[in-house]
Amino acid sequence: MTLLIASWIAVLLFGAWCVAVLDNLALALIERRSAAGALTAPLYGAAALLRQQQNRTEAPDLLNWKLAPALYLGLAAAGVAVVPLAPGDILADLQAGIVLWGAVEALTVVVVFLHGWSANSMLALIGAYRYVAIGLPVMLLSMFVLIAAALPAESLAVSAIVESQRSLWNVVRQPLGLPLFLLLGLSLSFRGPFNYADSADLAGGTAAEVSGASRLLWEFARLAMLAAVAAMASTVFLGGYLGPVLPGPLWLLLKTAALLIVLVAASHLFARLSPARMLTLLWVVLLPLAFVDLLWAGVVAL
Amino acid sequence: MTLTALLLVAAALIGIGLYGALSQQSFVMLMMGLELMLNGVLLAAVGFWSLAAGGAPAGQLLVIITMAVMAVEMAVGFALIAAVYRNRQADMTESLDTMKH
Amino acid sequence: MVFWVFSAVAVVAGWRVFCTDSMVRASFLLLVSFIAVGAIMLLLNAPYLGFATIFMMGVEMMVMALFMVMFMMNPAGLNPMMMVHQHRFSIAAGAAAFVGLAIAIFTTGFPHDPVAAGRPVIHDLGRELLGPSMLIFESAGVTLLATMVASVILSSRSGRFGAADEGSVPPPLEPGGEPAGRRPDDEGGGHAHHHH
Amino acid sequence: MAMSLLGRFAARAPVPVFPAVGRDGEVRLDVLSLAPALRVVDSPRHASILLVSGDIRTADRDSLARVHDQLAHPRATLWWGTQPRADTGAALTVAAAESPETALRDLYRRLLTGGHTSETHWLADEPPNPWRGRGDHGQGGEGMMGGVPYGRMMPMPPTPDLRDGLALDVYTAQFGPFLPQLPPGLVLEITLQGDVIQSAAVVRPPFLPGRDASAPFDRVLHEATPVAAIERARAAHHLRCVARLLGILQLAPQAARCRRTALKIERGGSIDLAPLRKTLRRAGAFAAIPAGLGPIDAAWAAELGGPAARAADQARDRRETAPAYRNLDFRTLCQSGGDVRARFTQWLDEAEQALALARAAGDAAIEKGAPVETPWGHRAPPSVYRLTDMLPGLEWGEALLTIASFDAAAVCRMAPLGIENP
Repeated sequence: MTLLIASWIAVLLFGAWCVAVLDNLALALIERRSAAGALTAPLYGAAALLRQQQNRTEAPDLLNWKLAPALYLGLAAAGVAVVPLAPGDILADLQAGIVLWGAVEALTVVVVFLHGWSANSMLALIGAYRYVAIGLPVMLLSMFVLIAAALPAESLAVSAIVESQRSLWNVVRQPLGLPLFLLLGLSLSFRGPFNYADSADLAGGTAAEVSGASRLLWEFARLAMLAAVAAMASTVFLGGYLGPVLPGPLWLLLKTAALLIVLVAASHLFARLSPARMLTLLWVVLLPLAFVDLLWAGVVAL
Repeated sequence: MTLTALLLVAAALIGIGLYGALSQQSFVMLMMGLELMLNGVLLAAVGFWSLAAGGAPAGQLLVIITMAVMAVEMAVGFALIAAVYRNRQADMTESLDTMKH
Repeated sequence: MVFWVFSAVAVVAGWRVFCTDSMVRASFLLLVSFIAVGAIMLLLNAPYLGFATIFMMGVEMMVMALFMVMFMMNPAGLNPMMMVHQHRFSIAAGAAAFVGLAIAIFTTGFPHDPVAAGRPVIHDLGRELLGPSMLIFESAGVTLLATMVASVILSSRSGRFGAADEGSVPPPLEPGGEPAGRRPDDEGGGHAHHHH
Repeated sequence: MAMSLLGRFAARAPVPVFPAVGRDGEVRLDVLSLAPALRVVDSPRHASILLVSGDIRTADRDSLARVHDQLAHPRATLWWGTQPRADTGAALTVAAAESPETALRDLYRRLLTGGHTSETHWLADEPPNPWRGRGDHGQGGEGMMGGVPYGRMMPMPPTPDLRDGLALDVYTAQFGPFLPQLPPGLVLEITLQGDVIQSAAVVRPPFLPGRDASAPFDRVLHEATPVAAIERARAAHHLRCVARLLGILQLAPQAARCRRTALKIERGGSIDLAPLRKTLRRAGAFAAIPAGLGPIDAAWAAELGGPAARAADQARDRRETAPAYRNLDFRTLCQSGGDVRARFTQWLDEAEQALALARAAGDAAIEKGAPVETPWGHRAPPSVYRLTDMLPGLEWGEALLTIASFDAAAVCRMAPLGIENP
């Protein structure tokens, strides 16, 4: 149990560091400059934020403002807790693990909204509203995808979903599932084409008014959330710890890393649509695709 | 945790919810009162199912149906609020003092 | 002990919903109440229902907060918000409901038959939903569909008998006073206004 | 001990700099932003050092002080090529011609390790507008509908219907002059409904193209200038404009690449723009700009001139008749749309063409005093077409895209200080 908790914390810290390093590498690659110092940059950046004082805006909702980053990190941690590292090695072996993920997604929308709303600042508030508009339909489609993944396992437990992939991975069984779930990953940590909360046109959006340790916690939670999504996606669609020769946790690590590379690349390679057009795309194209995925999974399961 | 204690908590939620639903002037706040009452109902139903009915599956079904009712209440409620707001530019119950506009 | 903590959170948060000045805080306090009830459900061996409550109410309260801010006139909580009518009657009704229910609870003998540990409750629920109670479950589904259609029709601007905001009159500043605010009828005139 | 260790660690991070761009300060900041030891941030809250680049107008001094006071401690200010504020005591300055990179690094290190004390507030720490009236928070209201908080009655103020008849509460605020997403110097008072712009008015106009950007073109006034130098300057200017637009589309690394390319072009490097274009097309930069956003018609285009006019199918270019271009097979490039996407494409097309011309020109030169096509349109007089007329009804991001799709001269002419919405 102690080992599990230790590995759980390690996954969050190490996962966030990995994402930060991958980000630096991707930026250097796209900008065509040298990527020197990419490994240590996240640590120095964190130290710089820790040395910065926290600030206050005029009449913020201080409780919610300070609480939101911690809650966001807590949600990422809850998401990681249901991922099995090896057969039987799972921090929270819940019968309804997949539904817990649904709750994590729903509460993420709430927490990000609170973060932007409570700063009592114009651009942060716009970011909060935008994120709700985009975050809710994305969450909806991810629910369909997750239910589809639970169908062949005939269980809502994550460990059962992994075991159901012994013969065939879900990514083959339900080819639409993984890409749709990865979109959720971009949306949950609002990156790149799905960055509607902390976007560049809003000068940082919900985080525009935050400095110091609060900002460090917020950015760390964003990175950890992406790592959590990648771990969950590799568990639900790529068979998690399943694999020959190598030990289970190593397989999980490799698959998660591969997905993280895809996610980080996608978050720097694509432009962001205006919110209205993204909403149309979500409701008109992607949500029906999620339906098709669910229908497909149902037919296959029969 | 006894069933009695659980039902008392549920009754408290229902009482507060009833107060809210009766006293609030704003439609949205009024709906919050209704939601809080249904919250109490959910808690009581799960309590009965878990502690007095031996986990009979129909008890869980009741909870699911309650949740569906909550969803319906929310959707229809907000649609009505949008309609009233278009007509009165306010979401106050008092603004609906005539049958026609 | 854990149960009492969650119960206290549920009740206190539910009460604070009607005391706060801010719309957003009100709806998220209600969410806190729901999350506490969801957590109690988890304690009661109902994992699916517990998480489903948390996740459904997360979405619902988020939508509610947005609607509050959209439609209320004082969304940020700067003005003290005590917008109530028949206040004493409501308090009495709420208290009476609680007392009545409490009396009923204390005077009724409930059977003691807890869920057996290790019972596959989620499996049970699935079997029940798509087995004996299929008709009920399906009618709930059809009701939800009908709700979706109805709410779209209700909330859309164009209706069978003309635009929904035809003849719309904004509310007055004081009871019985002149209507204040935007009138859809005389549109266009409002363009020159700037608020500093 | 732990604190100093943390400080030393922190000092190795890229220096977080918030730029306050004044007159003539934009291009050199673009170049500086490429330094790996710096990170130019979008919000003063994220910065430790305020870099004042270029001359600050008298009217902007208060805004500058307000931005300064938003920086979190420890903080410092560096004045780059400008006169520091009179009351700041021993201000740190760097000449315009020098790069402040080492100065910034050094200042940041001293700031973190205690060698430089954090600056205090420039303004009194009080709300910019005094709270009026009564109430717990001094907001002036009581009850649901009572009072006139912030001078406005409680029901929805009269607002034109922009979308679906559900008017939202409006919010009015001033944006600029240091908001990185707007052209430097421009201050707009914008009234928003959610993220939709209800109305906009110019409070302070933006700056004309700065000295750095126009120097190669002004050179023709004094001496014969090689065509290659002119065309390189044009390509660099256009790429910087493209970079600004890409930033709003959430494509920061691609924007940085554009800036890097622009710098290489200015330094005489031979660069093929085709790979950059391909990267942008694959990133969906063209598709992400809504079709038909920010359209201008023929008369409007004719008045603006320059690439904005050519993007609206007005084939006017001084280079067509210029003797220096006669042997270079110059052909005026045009787009048909006249919208943001067309102007974006036009910049890229013209940058590519300019590089081709620079390669083909050899040592051809434009003679002294000959008319030269600048990379922007006419610089004067104020246009009857107003930027503020384009913005109402646009979503915030779309509005920023629209503004960023015009060159500095065009924005300047369309956003004069004057009576808005007569």
